[in-house]
Amino acid sequence: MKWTWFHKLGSPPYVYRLARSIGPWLYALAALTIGYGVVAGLFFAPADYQQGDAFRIIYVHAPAAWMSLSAYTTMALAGAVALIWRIKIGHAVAAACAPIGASFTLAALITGSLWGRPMWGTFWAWDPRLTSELILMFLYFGVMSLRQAFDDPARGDRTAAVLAIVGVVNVPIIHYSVQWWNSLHQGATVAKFAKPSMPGSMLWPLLSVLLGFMLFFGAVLCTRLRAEVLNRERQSSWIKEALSSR
Amino acid sequence: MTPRRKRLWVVLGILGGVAASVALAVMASRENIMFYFDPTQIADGKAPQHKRFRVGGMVVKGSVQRNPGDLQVRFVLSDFAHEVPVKYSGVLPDLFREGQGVIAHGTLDGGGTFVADEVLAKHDEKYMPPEVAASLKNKRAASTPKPAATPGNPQT
Amino acid sequence: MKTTSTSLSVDGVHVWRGDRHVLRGLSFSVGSGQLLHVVGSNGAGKTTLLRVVCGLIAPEEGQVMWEGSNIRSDRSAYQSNIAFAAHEAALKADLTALENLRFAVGLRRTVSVDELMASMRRTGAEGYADLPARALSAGQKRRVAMARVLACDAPLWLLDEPFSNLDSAGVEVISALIDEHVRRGGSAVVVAHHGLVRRAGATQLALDE
Amino acid sequence: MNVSTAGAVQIIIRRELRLSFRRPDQLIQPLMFFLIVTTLFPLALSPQLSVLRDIAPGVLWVGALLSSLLAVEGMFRADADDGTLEQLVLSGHSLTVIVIAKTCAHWLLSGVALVLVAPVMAAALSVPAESFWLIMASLALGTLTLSWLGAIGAALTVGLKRGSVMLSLIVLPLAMPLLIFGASATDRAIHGDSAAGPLYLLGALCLFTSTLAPFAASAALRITME
Repeated sequence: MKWTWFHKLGSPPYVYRLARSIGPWLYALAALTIGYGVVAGLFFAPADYQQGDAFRIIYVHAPAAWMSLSAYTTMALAGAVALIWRIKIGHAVAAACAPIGASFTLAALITGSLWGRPMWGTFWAWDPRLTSELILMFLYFGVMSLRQAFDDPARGDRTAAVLAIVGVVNVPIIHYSVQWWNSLHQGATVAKFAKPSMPGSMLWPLLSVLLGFMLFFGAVLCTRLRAEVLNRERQSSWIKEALSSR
Repeated sequence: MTPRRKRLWVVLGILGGVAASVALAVMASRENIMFYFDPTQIADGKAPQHKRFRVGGMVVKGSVQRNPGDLQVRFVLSDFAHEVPVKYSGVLPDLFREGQGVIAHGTLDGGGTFVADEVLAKHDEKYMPPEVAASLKNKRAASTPKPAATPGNPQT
Repeated sequence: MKTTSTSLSVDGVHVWRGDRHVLRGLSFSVGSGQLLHVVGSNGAGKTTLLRVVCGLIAPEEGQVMWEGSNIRSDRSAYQSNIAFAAHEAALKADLTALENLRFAVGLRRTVSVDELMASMRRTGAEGYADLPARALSAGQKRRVAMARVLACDAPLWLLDEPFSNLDSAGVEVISALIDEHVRRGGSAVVVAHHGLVRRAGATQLALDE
Repeated sequence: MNVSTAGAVQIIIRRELRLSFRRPDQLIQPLMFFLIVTTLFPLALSPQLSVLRDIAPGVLWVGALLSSLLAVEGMFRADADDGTLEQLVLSGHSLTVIVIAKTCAHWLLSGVALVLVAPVMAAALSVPAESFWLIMASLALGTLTLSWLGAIGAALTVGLKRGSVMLSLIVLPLAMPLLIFGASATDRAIHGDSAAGPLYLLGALCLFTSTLAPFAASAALRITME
């Protein structure tokens, strides 16, 4: 009995309706939190004692980098669930995650190099953190193109899931690269078990943007997932009802 | 062999393989894999001669000398134990200032001066408003001076 | 040959290929000494069915049981009980017919060259045992493939169009071999779009689109 | 009566070796490719010996990476095309064991050959002869790792008509850490520094992939064979 939620989440019509109903809320909440975080971060947070106003790019860079990793992990987990329990909706989730995660990765790389130029003195350094993040981007591209490469979409889904799972080894490497090697990149400001090395006036906007990016990820995921489900289930009868009931 | 025992052996094999590779990686971490040296290692003669490597440390207060008219700059890097003089010609990053952690790429010349062809500023993961930094500094000056994070070990 | 009452049962199997619902709730069983003749038009899912029974395709719904247990529980152990001849002869072009059999059968059981030659003799393939497979005609390859099935000494035969490319003498030889396998207590699932298997004890399964 | 796992591995390796000796061109082509690619760099960059010695690590490793990518493409494809892969899968042995045997055979053929040829190219790049053993050791670890990564890629792309581009798209990002540490080990060997650190890391990568890649590759193969 307690597994009903699990089975429900495996049913495309249920997921489609769920995504349709929570999507707008997620967009609204994301707009609120990102809006607060960006305004507070860019205008009200104090400037850094060392970097001055340039540090404010952290309000985009750090959340984007966090999301690039969590989107990848979500994608690999969804793929693993789909492979192990043969729940097809997992593949739809993974397929919906990939382009969002790749965009976050791209955003993290671009904002990072914009930050690196004035502060470090270079747009790009072949540094462990930067290189592993670049590999993450290549992995996203690999997963996306492998999914497209097969004539049989089911096969593309499942091979992409295997590749995504293989690529997960890169996630801890990115995360710990600044500790394992002498990296140009600074360590984590906000860690799980340590006091953040940032005062509240700077920290709250950052956390707000991070929450906002998560919500935004969820919101875009809902939209993309609906499109994926519609495409995948185009032969089923419930589609017509779902589309006409709007 | 029953399927269950087979599975047990497979799991043990995976654990063993992963553990052995982690052990190897830990052994590797004891070696210098990044060609990164701090001033102490250079003072001990561990750094290679006539070969590019990276050196990291703090720019010593009052050591920066600029040549008026060109981009020549000399400064001294310190890891609070030893110091190494650095010569560089080029544009320095905004964050380059005395007391700041930097990483320089270059070679050691015969006289013990590090000739850098690239100087990158490193900042740590701490952010604070200037006033807080100033008051912290005063407090620190009152107690024993303790260095902020050096580029060598960002997580301290 | 094992003498246990071997039994294959297929239970409510559904398979989709892309948008196509190929196998729609198929059920049947094949016992020891039984032959199932699968017929159907092109695209009816005959080959898919054989690959499901082999364990190459996992059905979306339903299950394939061998001697009372699901084949997914120990797939390799189940697969050592089957001899499968796909539509292609599965011969390496650069190896001789005999070498092909030695590697393919050698993976399943320890087998002597004499035994392999004996099974080639029975399918009428002994004349080209030492020719590279690239030099063989389609019918000759078919005979070598059947010699492999024979030499595997497996209780369950799964044959996909075993009579294609064969001359009438070849058809007789292969049908006789299938008959004998079934008579000695083996089971066989044979896909053949001609009604060539008309022996007693053969059940027919018609797949339609 | 039944064939043991070790026996099956032995049979598959013997099969691969015999097939490759019947068709030596498939063995030689990647080697020729390696020789030609490494020749390109001195022509394009500079024939000055000190420059060559500095670029040698990168040239040798990029060459090794690309040529083993070329060699790995047919690893499962040839068998899938003529139907023998199905027979291997149905032989009653675990697919993981089959993948392990095929990858080992592949490395024995392509990797070992590349390791043996590498000193020739290293000498042509004016690398001192004292460093040959270390370079060969690092390339041996590296090519085995590449064979495992390649096995995953080959298994994922076996059903594709134009699989080679896809294969490089999959394998090259995974192989980047290998390139970094391999080139670093070779560089240290050439300059007479201690190469222990990168060699340990190459060993770690090799062990890690040898442990986990067989499972990934067999899972991939099961999917693409459906």
